[in-house]
Amino acid sequence: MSTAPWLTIMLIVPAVGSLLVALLPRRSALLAKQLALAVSLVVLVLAVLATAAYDPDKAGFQFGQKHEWIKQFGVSYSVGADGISLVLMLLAALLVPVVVLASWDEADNVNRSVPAFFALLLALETGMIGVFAATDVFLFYVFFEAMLIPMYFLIGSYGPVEEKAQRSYAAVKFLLYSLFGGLLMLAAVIGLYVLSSQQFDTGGTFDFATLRQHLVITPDTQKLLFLGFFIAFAIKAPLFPFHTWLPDAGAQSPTGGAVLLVGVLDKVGTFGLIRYCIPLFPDASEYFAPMVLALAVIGIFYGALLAIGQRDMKRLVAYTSLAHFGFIALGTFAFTSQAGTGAVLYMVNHGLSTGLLFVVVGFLVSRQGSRDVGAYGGMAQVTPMLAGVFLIAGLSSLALPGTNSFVSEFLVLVGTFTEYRALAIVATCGIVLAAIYILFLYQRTMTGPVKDEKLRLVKDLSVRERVVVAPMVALIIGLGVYPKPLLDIITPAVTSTFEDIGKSDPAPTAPVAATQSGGHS
Amino acid sequence: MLDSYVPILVLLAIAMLFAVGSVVVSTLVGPKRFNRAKVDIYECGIEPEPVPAGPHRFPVKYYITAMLFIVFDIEIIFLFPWAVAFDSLAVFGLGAMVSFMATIFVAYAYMWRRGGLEWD
Amino acid sequence: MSAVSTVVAQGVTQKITPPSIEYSALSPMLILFGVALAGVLVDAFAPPKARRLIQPLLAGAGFIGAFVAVVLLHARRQILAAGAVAIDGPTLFMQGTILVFAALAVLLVAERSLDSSGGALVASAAVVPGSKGSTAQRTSPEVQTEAYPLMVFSVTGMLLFVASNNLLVMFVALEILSLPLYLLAGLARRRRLLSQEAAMKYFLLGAFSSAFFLYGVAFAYGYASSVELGRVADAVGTVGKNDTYLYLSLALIGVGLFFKIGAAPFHSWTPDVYQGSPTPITAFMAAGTKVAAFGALLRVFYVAFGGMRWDWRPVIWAVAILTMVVGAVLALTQRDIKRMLAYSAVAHAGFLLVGMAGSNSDGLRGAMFYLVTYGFTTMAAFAVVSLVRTGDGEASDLSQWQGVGRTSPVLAGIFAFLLLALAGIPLTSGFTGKFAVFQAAIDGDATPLVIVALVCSAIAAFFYVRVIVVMFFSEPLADGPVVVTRPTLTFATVGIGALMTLLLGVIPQPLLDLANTAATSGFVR
Amino acid sequence: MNPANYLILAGLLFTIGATGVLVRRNAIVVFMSIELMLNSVNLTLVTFSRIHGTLEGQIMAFFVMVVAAAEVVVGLAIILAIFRTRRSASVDDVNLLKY
Amino acid sequence: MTGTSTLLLAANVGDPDTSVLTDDPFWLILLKAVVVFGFLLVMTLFSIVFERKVVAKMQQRIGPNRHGPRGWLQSLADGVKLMLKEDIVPALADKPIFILAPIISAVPAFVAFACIPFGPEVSIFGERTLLQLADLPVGVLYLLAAASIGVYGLILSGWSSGSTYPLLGSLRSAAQIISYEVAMGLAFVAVFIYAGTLSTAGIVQSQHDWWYVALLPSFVLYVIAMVGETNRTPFDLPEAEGELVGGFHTEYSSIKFAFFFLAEYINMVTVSAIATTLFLGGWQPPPIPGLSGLDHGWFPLIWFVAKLLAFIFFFIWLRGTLPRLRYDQFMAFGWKVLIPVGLVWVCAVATFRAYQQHVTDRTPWLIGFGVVVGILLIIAIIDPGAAKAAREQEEAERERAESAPSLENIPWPPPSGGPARAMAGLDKGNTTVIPAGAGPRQES
Repeated sequence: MSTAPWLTIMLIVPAVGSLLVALLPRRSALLAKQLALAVSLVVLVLAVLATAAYDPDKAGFQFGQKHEWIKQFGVSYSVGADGISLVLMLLAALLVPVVVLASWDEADNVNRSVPAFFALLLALETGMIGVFAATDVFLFYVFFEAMLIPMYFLIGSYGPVEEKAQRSYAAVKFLLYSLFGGLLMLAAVIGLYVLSSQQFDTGGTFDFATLRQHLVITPDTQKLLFLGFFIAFAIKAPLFPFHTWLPDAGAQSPTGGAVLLVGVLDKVGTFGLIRYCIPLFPDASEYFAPMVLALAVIGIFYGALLAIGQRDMKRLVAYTSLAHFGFIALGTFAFTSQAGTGAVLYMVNHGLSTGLLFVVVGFLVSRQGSRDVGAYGGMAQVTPMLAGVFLIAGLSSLALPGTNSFVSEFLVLVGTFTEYRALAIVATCGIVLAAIYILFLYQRTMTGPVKDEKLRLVKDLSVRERVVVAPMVALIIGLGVYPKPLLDIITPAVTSTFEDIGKSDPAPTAPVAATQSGGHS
Repeated sequence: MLDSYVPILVLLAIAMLFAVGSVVVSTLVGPKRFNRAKVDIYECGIEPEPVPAGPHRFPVKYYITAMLFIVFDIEIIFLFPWAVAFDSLAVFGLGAMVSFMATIFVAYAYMWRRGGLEWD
Repeated sequence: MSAVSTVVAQGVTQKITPPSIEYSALSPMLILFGVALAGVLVDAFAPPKARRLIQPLLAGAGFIGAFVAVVLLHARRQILAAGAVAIDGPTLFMQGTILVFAALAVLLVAERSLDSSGGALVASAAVVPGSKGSTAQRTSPEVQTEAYPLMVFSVTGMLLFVASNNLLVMFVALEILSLPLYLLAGLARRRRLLSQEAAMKYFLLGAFSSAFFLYGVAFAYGYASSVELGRVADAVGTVGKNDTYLYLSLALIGVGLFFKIGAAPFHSWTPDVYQGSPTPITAFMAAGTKVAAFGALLRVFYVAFGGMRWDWRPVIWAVAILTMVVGAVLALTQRDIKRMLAYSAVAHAGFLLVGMAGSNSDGLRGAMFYLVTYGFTTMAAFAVVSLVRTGDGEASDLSQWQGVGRTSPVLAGIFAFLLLALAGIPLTSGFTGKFAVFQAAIDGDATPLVIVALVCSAIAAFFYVRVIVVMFFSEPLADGPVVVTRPTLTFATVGIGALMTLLLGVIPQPLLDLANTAATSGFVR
Repeated sequence: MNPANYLILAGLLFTIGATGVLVRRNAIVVFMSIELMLNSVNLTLVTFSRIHGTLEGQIMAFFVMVVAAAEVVVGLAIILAIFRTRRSASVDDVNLLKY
Repeated sequence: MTGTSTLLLAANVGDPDTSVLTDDPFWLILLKAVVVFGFLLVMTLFSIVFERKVVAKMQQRIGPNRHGPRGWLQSLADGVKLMLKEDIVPALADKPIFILAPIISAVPAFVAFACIPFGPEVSIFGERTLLQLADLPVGVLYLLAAASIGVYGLILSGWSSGSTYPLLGSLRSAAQIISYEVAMGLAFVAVFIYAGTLSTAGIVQSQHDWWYVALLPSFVLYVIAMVGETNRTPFDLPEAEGELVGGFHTEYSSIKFAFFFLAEYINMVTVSAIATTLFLGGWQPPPIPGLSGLDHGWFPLIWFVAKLLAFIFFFIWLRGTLPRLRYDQFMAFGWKVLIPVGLVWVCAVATFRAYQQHVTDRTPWLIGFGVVVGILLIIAIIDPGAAKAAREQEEAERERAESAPSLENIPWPPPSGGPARAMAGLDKGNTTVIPAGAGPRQES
């Protein structure tokens, strides 16, 4: 079972699906939707099967496949999964069917081609899986950039109809930021290649495993290359000074787009940090760690504060993500396996919680047509189910114990605490702010008297929408109570990553402790 | 080498002296009786007009002729040295020059057929 | 004086020995030359109707024939025709490239269903714009068949340009390739004034730059007492020569060649000429001339001035940076799509120079590969531009393109793809090409240059993306342009270009191998 | 007679030509300036030919003359076409193409 | 075609030894120059009277008979008279150029004669020298160059007059001279092939055994071209009185007018001298066995002058006999007959010469190629009827096209879609062909 080329299949299925959907005539909208849903479900099944086939105790990449692609540049089609990438692939595979369902009518609403919309979604899925699966730096870069294009069109073409200018502004901003970062990364990628071709007799290579194990880079070069990668990932994630595209893109995306954007796409940034930056450039990582940590903490507060001030719900959610990414970065650069594990888990959890938040906000907005917080009030009376889901998502977002985020946030903070006591304490204060923005949002929109008579006409969640939110709610609560399966997968990978660079935890039993503490809360 | 040009310069000097001298002498010895009609340009019995300025001053044919001349003059530039060195260039030179002339001839045929040589 | 008399004395005794010429190795050029002459004869003797049919076929057959000849020659590495011409890997590679682009350009020029009657070229260029005859010409079914022989002549010059091993031959080739282009630039059926203006600017600036080139050749002769590239190279570094001549020669030849590739600060003709020329010709120029000029540039700098690499590298750096920045930044301000593509061509020239700055065989390979990728993409892009039309000709203003993505999604999608390729997004040929040159540059210790190049790519991406925004994210205009859907030939070009853009992005290996084979053997000397 | 003097003369002519191209506005004058540049190159070539005692320079001058003539033909055709349209040969009047 | 080619063309086997010329003392150079100058002036004065007398005889009139013995000083008297006339410069003229033009047209006419060999080596006051002012290795090129400069005089005179007739006249003459110069150059090529040199003295020497008049087509070509070059009847179109009043010299008076005349007659003498040198063996006696002793000393001068006078008589004879051509006929003759014939003849001569010299090796194939190409070219050229028919057909087609494009005739909107659909531009997927910008849309 585990020898099956899971990853390749998982790449081919959505790619082919995307092509098929794209070729459908514009009339057959329903068929497109069904086909897209079917394809995304197949991918989900595949992802689950792959996860089942994954052996967490084996070191290195599994399901690996390697074929020569561009011999001249030492590029190969090389995929593989370790614990970190597997959970993220799983997240992507999970979110896509959710998004397909959630955006069932989205494209119709903006009077655009429906097949194209779903084709873009599936193309995006291909890119997302590819970027996590790639074990060739070049291939990673290719997916990293290729992923932008469908997202760009999703924002530009399927964003809010009436805000044409802002929409295309957001799309362009998104694309250019990412592209710019990507190009810097390209320089670093080429730099890696050139170094490898100078060091290896067999010529240059992009193979991640080879580079990681055999490439010797002087600290100064490391710093440069690290910056190349780091800026790309920091933009992608986004970390504090590079974040300005996110609120725009988040607000102007269609709901499905926003979910995938914040839920998965941005994870590529943090994933890249832990996958590429740290193992490839350990010295530079260490050198820059204080800076990154500082940025992370700033991000936590900055995101939270701005979120509090937002009146646009989607922007608000986007800003909360900024804060969350601060936590993830914090965990990643604390260099303890506990914090690292927490960060990776946080990536998944954030995908779920913020994804759900976006979905719910999207539902609300699609009903009322306004993203303004002030336009709502007392919705809990009108749409109790929606309000309930909203509350769960919000609580997960502020990492209330019992929800999934709590486990990861806790791990991150504990892990950080062992290394950087002060930072951990400061970051903890960020949680308070998180509580403020989420509860404010909930309070203003859901509780209190119904603000406008028109709001009374708003319908509660439909069956389709319930189907959308149900698995997410289940996962939020389920993972909050029992995160062990994921942690089992993540921890060995993170530990080995940090061990590779000579970072072992102060407390050797930390992974076990983390698992237990997660399990008990 | 340049000595062989000295006689030419001498002849040139003599000719120039003669020409310039004649013009000067003629202006000195000739009568000068002003009459407005004299300094007008020539017209056949009607009031002369200043030369009309504008793009249609010359028929375009003249330009075409000038361009054609340039083309053929260049051909001749190459023909002369070739002809002088003909014996040592032998058959290679013949082949090269025949192809060269054939090329020019193609252009020439085109020009003829397209009416480049017509004066209407 | 004494030197002269010895010459005379020698001349008296010396018998001229005819050089031996390997005609087979020159066959691509000879074939094209013959085809061009045949084309002229056809134009002279065939009736107009037959000309319309014969000329494109003849030109196309010529290009294909010459391409076959190039393929047959693939193993040749030699210097022939008394040192005038070098047949080697880079030569043949570039010749093949040029021929492919030329064949595609023939398709574009031969397209006759774009305008209501003829193709994109005016039937009679001499008619004064605005006059009655000129208005008539816009719709007359007459076509300009002289364009084909002119193109073939131009391509002949291009082939010779990349093959010339002698600066004088290079100069002659430069003129052979340029002169027909000057004329072709002025042949647009619509917007005659713009077209004529483009022709004049192209001509004046082109002649200006070739004068510089020539002056450089003269100094090379003064320095090395020969203009053969190999002998110039031999002379470089020997003592007792006047180095001033050498540096002057390098600078002046550089100016001439930089002009041809459209590198800043000698780029100013590019936007005007690209905009004013008939679009098929623009496509031809953008692809073909660039290859030819780069071929010559590489040959001169690698072979003749290879020994003074450390002297010209900084120059290449400076020019590359300036070119990229100028191209990218000025493109941002453009409202006209053809102009924008022109500035993008400038920027791409800068990227190519980045590859050259590595000054190694990787750079050669990268540049050659890049030229192929860029050529296909840009030709297809111009072809698409020629398809979107209003009643007044091409809708080249960006504002007219609003919502084209909605009304004709396939074409706009292809165009978007091409633009993304120009921007260098992965899975397009633009990316692999950029990768190839940047890799060479980093390998050749030009990392800062690559960083600048990347920043410029990012800036450049902005204006490509802007077009996509206009096409896809705006509502169609009520009186917007129409996308012509009948023209098979143009579609074929677009299709081939887009397909190659995709293929070279996904499986570049075969072409890279080819470029590698060509580049590793290097320039013969 | 120092041959270098001819080089200096040629350089001056070339500079005058180049300046003319850049400064003058009449297309024909610009064009003539370019021809001046080409001819100064001829002078340079012939001078070098004499300095080196080889014939190549003179042969090159032939080629240059031919090319210059071909340029004249093409250039005049283009300039004439514009001249007939606009009734002006000023480069400044030809300004539809910008930015 | 000027002096830059000196070195290249210097190296030739056929060049005569010119050392006797280059070591001439300056007094001898001056003497010879003055003699040449005087010779030309005298020839001019003589030719004018001679022409008038001969034409008069041909027309059965008396001709000039007042001044000097039997009227032979008539032209001198005319010259003096013109010198004393008022010198008028039109108000609209460009004065400096107007004055310069006649000088420019006359001086090169004198200078061209420097390269004409009058005779072989002689002794003048004990100094051995050639009867020739200068012998350049590129003599013929020098002749062509010097003769061509005269055109500037004509052009500038017409241009600077500020008047229509002179302008047209000067244009005509310029077009005429450059047109026939091509044929003239082609005619020389055959001579060079056989002589192997560009030096005039060398060419004369090479005609020791036989004159190049045997290259008959070239000779004929040259004779025709030289008449065209000198603007003489029947090719005197620049001065066509009926159309252009006086041609380029309409506005000229006094000595400046005389200079144009002077230039014309000196040119006549010069081209005749060239013809003599290149085709009639120059100072060589006719290749008749008995005359072979007369090719040294001062005798050859007689041969030379005799041949020259024969040409001058020929010019006058033409004037007395032939009417003037129409301009288009004249140009067509030059471009459509002389040039192709010249080219083909050059090919033929070259092929023949190559055949003569290299018949041993595998050259016949190439020679045959040359002949075939030549024949093909003749066929290609001699088909004026077809050309004309084709052009007329095209013309007709163009006219049809020009009459067509009114708004009504253009399928706009296209027949397939409705106007509204097409106008809206929403008619995607249709096969619209955009018509021209119908209506008064401004171009560009």
